[in-house]
Amino acid sequence: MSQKNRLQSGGRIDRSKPLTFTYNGKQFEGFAGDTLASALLANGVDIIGRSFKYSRPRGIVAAGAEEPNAIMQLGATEATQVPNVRATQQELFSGLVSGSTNGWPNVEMDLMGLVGKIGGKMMPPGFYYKTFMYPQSMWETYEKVIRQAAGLGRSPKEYDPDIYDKMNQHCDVMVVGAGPAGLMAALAAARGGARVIIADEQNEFGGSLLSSKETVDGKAGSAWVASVTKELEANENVLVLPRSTVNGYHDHNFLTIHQRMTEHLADRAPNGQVRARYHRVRAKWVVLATGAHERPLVFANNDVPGVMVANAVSTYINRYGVVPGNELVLMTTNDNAYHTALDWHDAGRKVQAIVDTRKNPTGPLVDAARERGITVMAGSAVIDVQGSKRVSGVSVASISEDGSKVTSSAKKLSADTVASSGGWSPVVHLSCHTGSRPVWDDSAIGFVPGKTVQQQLTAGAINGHYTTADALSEGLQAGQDALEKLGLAKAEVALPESAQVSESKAMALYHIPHTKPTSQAPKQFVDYQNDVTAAGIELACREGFESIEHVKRYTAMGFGTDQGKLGNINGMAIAASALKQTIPDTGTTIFRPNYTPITFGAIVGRDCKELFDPERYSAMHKWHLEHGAKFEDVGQWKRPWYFPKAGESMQEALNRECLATRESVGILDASTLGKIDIQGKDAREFLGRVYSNAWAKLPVGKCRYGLMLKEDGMVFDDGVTSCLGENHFLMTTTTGGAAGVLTWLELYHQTEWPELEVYFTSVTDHWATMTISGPNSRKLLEELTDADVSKESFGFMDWKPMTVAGVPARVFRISFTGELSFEINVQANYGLHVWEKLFEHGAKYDLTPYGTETMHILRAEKGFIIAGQDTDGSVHPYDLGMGWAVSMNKPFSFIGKRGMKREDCVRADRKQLVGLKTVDPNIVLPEGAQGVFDPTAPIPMPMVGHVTSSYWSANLGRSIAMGFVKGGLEKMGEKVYYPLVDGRVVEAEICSPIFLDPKGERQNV
Amino acid sequence: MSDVKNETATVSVMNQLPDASIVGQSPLFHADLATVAKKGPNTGGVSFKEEALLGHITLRMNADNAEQMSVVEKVLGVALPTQPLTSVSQGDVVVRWISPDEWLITVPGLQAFDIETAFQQNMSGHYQVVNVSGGQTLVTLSGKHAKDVIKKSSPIDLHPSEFPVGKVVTSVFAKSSAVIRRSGEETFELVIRRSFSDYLWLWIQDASREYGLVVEA
Amino acid sequence: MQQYSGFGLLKHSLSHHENWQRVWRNPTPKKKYDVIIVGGGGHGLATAYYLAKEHNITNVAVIEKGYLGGGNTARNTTIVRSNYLWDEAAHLYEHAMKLWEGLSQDLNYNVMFSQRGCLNLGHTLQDMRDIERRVNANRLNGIDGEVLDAKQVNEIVPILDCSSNARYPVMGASWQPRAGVARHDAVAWGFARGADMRGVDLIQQTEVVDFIIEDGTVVGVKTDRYGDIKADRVGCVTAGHSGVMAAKAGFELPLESHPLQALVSEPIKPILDTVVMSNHVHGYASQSDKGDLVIGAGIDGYTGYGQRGSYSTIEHTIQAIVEMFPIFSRVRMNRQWGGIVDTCPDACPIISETPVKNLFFNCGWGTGGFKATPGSGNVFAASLAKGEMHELAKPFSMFRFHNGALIDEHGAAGVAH
Amino acid sequence: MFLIYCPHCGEHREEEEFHNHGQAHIARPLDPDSCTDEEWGNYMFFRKNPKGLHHELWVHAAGCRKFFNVTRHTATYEIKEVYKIGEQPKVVE
Repeated sequence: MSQKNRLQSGGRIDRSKPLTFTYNGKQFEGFAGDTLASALLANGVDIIGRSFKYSRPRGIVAAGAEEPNAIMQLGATEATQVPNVRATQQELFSGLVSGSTNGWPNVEMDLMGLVGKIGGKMMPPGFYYKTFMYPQSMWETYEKVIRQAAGLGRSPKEYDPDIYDKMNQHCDVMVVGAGPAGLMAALAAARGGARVIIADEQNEFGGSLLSSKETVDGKAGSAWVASVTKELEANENVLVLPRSTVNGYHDHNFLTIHQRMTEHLADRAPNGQVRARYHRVRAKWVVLATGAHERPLVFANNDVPGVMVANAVSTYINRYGVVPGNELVLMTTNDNAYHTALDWHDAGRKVQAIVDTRKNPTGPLVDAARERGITVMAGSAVIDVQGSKRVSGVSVASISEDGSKVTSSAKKLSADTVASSGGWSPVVHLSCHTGSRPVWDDSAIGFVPGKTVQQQLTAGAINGHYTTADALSEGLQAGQDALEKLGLAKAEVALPESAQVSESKAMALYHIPHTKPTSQAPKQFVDYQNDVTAAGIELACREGFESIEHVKRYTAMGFGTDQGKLGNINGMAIAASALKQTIPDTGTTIFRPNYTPITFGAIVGRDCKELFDPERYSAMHKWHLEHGAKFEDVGQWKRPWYFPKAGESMQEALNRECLATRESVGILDASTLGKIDIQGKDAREFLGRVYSNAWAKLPVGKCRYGLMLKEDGMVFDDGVTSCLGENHFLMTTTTGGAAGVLTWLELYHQTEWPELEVYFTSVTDHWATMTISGPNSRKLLEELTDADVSKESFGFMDWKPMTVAGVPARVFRISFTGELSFEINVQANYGLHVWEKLFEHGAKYDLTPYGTETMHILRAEKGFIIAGQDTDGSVHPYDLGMGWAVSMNKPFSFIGKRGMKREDCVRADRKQLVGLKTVDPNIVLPEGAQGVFDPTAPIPMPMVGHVTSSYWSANLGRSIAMGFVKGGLEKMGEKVYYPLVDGRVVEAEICSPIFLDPKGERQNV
Repeated sequence: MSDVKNETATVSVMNQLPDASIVGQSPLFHADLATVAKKGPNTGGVSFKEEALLGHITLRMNADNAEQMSVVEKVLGVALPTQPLTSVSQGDVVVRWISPDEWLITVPGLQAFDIETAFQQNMSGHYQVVNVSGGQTLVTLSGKHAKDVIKKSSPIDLHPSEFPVGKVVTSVFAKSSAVIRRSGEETFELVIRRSFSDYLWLWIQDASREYGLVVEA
Repeated sequence: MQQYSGFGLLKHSLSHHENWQRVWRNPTPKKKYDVIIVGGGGHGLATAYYLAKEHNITNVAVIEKGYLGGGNTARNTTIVRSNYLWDEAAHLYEHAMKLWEGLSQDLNYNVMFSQRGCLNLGHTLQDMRDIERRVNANRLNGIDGEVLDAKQVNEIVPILDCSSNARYPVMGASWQPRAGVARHDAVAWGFARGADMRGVDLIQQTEVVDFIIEDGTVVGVKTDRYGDIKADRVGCVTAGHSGVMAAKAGFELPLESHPLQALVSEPIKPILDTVVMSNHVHGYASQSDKGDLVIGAGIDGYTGYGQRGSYSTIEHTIQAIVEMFPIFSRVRMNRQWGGIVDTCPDACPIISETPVKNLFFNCGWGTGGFKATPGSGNVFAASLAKGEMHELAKPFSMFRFHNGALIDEHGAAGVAH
Repeated sequence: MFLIYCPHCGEHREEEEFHNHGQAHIARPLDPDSCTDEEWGNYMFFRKNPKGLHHELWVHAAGCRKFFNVTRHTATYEIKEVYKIGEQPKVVE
């Protein structure tokens, strides 16, 4: 198909580089430099989608980020699908595959359109709140249909093959927007020696200068842009970012920029390249030079394809060499839009009329139109549009001076394109992101940035000053101001000259009247994407939705993917008029990030897949991998869970590991336990304050178990701390609690007790820790050390320095299994060496590696708790039956002491940790099962506590469990019942949690 | 054999190194960087090298204590940097400011115990010296794009005006942390924790891909 | 009284929708009310509605400094579930759930309550223990719940990455079939309409600047627009601003107000039919009827009234979503926003008498307020009507932070959103 | 996202390096055992939670690991001052 709307020359496209692309299954051709939108318009494609609610045909209305209709599905393969791409922002590339996102069976022949036509009358705003209620059970059926009709594009169903990237940036001046204002600001700041970042969402810098015929410094605007850009690029302190949308402006001058790296090349990034890069910018000063969006007017049937925003028409002509029609009617409230008619005329196509809503338009642009023989119809408006799939004509009528009423009968004009301009809306979005409220400016007829606490400057059209001359001078001023605030000298920069065309006053008009009242007139669209009409807004106001936020929420205005860039001000104006108040009284419009939507992938960067969260490994991890370990996630650590042999089930492996440990010797990699080196003359005193038990008299060479509590008395961590020297301790914490405990110690030291002389240093990663446990553990250790490790010289809860397998070690005789155990600590660089030596020598004892699960079983046989499994932040030591670990007589009121004595904490019927023996020894209670005393009680059944730990004990040949039972410590031998999900009720007897070796003889050998 | 302080010692210090016949395994040993280096490439925008098995010592003390400060200078041969975020170096010894009362000292691996011992023998009062050599490793990133890899990983400002040679910061690095020191215009040293080192190695490879990563052994 | 129905829509369409009545009046306040509710969010409006409907107390004003339902009601992620761990919380939220199931009909306003089920994923052994514990407790409390394994989870949500390749593989989930989502704005508007119809005065754009307290008893409020308004009882339901209001009444609360952020994707075709939450990777998502993926995560760590949080929280949330749903990598984030959540140390609310007589507070809902809306209003209304706390509200006294009877939903209850 | 001046490192750093620890200047009662339940509960749980100037405790968690105080406006999020533990704020309402 030929590009029937393409001009023979002009524009910034490269006619020597034709590109083939697909839209809705058909092939088309465009040129390098096109957007998907400009290429579609060049090919005369009118309908690019169907509207959300009424399924009306829609065409392209704008040329940039504000486009509400041209929302496309992109992607040649399943994995590279991207939903909801704005055609006006997607650069064309060869092989691009696109499709419209709504319309069934297709956008040209849409059956839902019929539904829209027939049912549309019954679908005012909020109609779904008023219906679909009966019968109650039917809502979810209605909902399925509603959901199916909504939703624009679709998610890919395969995984994204591309990678994304993030970069942290810092600068003195962040310039947002590289139009004339932004370029001047960046130029001044850069010449003044500041570190500058300048970003623009378009593929080329220049902003408005790229789509107009204006000159700067006597040369074409684009030539001036090129020279400034070149200077900026050459400056090593300037980061120049085209194709980069500043999409969020956050606290303390933090901004996010989404840089499209390869999205203009293909739908999959070329090999090795990233698809998009996210810049996280911290700027000392920010210059917002974000320009303005032209505001369309609201009139009847203003959504028929062929109705466009005036400036967009100029952009297509001047930038892309595309005239999107043959016969134009321009409706305007201001002089500026006359450019569009001139551009259209100069491109050799017919301007039927300029319909100016003002009584007496005058000035050079008006003269220029008349000189070309263009009819100017003053004091008039396009009150209706004819055509269904494309504009075929318009109705023009006179309107009253205030624009509120039609004052003549309508006259029909033939046209295939209607361009409208209601003035400009400054792009205040980023300023709003920071919590700053925009303020209404009557002379600008728009909202401009309001008071801010950020280090923020603004320049150009964002301030409501729309001419190029204003942009250049305000940009220069902003650049110089930034330098001054940074304490830098003013830069040598001359203000470029630009031809200032004088414009007469614009008319503040938003909603074009119709001969019928709004509620009866054909639909007048305010927000295209959500099918919000002027009548809808008036209805919302009538129903009592008087706050602008209510209006927006009730009608869904501004909730589309364009976030109301075109429609919000018009909607507010219509609401203001309905409520008979001013626009500023009606409220402001608050935009939130993102400025334009950003793919999740880009925000995620490389924090996904295997890099989503660190996997922490011990020094012996490689060995575990090589020996078939199954791993358990504990915090960020990968810990061996169990070591199955070929063909073994998990339970079989656990049985084997448990028996081997109790009968011979097993080994556990315990390196992940938190370890803190504590030194200072007040170390003991400090320990006494943060642990519930006493530390004053622990001799050098001894170890002690301690419980750590929060101020409320509840247990939050536990571990063994050893006295290495009179003023030197090594504290161990749970694996998951390591970082939290260190912070806890520092918190109390730094804020409460700075007078205590004590220092803490984490040595978790420094020591590799391996525990050999079982009756043969001593024999094994003896083979690898010269030290005397006999019972007599190395008793339970002692530690000793010695050499193990040639490596200096600290060995601790502590036990979490209840067996004779040695915990060997060596510098982690030698961990694997010692581990392997233990296996060399341990083979004859069938040294068995075991993981966390066997550790859990073995400790449960002994009734030892695991903080985090048998505790949940709501139990104190007495609840755990661990009053022995509390020393109430310490002189200092240790952390948790007072909390434990609160009224509710001393109740006799608190849930207490006990052992549980199922009456049927073969039943292993599920961990988490809830106990009751009366299993016949009706629902809701009074629960008395849950099972925290439960295992099959191969050593005991039966199941064992621990759990909480209300008042359980006083109920030994009584029964508790566990009604399970599968309907079974398991009966268990309350017992001591120590199932094996209650006297502790095995560990004391 | 390791040795322990006498009975009256208030802290326990031991030589943690075996004799030279036993080779230590640095946190990145499993990555087999020597083989990776041999396979190339030899040119690229970023070079990576692990300075394996250095001695790493944490020193905590009060910088206002002049007597202790002079002991430090005697032991290390260089005065402790008291300006925040600075480092000093003397031969193989580098001392990094970590916090107002904390420094990280790196020395050749075999010297750690001597330095620990020297501190214990010469310094009095309240301080802490901890050998942390097994818990961390030092890697260098160098080359034209070294700073870009760090910019992808850490929120620190690396512009020479903000981050001159010799500056040291402890900061977020990917989802872990690192002590970052600029040791040359285009060279950065990262001290990273052992348990995170495999993750960070994967991260650095991924973040360097577009520049070309050269592994040095 | 104007009833809503499909027939009504048809009838009104014939008159171009010109004759719809106002949904609520815009009254000038009286000098004195039986009860003043401070705060016109979902909970406050529900309180007024039930006061009128169930206790026949209609001389009631709701005073709202902004617009109705404009605070957290308008900013939450619309999830409704009742699978709380502890009896006290479970009973309260299940009370709310029962009211949700019939709310559209009760209000004659479609709040679009969609019982599409909620999965709370487990990724670690401890997660699975906690899930088992909670589901067992739920069932014995009469709340629906099941423990699913990874395969069953994948059958319900095929797009969820349930493979072992995930950094934190899905091991299973708890599943509450009756849980779901509702249309948040409609809930506020429906309660407002119902309250207004029964005579409650809804006073918008009016700020309560102080309480009038005489001899330790509240007797009314001072407003910025209408001066003093008297009342026999005052219920304060101001969510994130409860700490500020308590300070006016002269006491502190065990609360901190934090930013809680949420975000939506662009609308896409239906792809996610249930609510999926993960405490461990820290994100949750559902899909709205409009097609947006509605996404949230944890709160920001600092006190903040700015309705803005830190960007890193958003980044972590989206990482979690893509970790769970890798196919969403190319779906795009449209908009983010923040609310102000008043969080209690035990992640349970305060529905309580206060040190000031006749002044009652309903606050501290943290990240879990929306789902409780009808239940919260219902028990608070009963408490205000009788001047003593409803049975279900009693455990939620602010004084539990003195005697230690906390209801710690942090421990094992999964994410509290 | 905040940019916070660490009084120990002497420069501004990103919020990601810090953790907030709530209201500052909450001294632990010197004699907890003589506190009533009410006094102890107040110490543990009851907070000012102001909308406006707030003195709060932060720690430079990923940096120097020192705790310090920040005076911040909780609505605008402006940081008015930072000061070390043991010091008193200069910016007060």
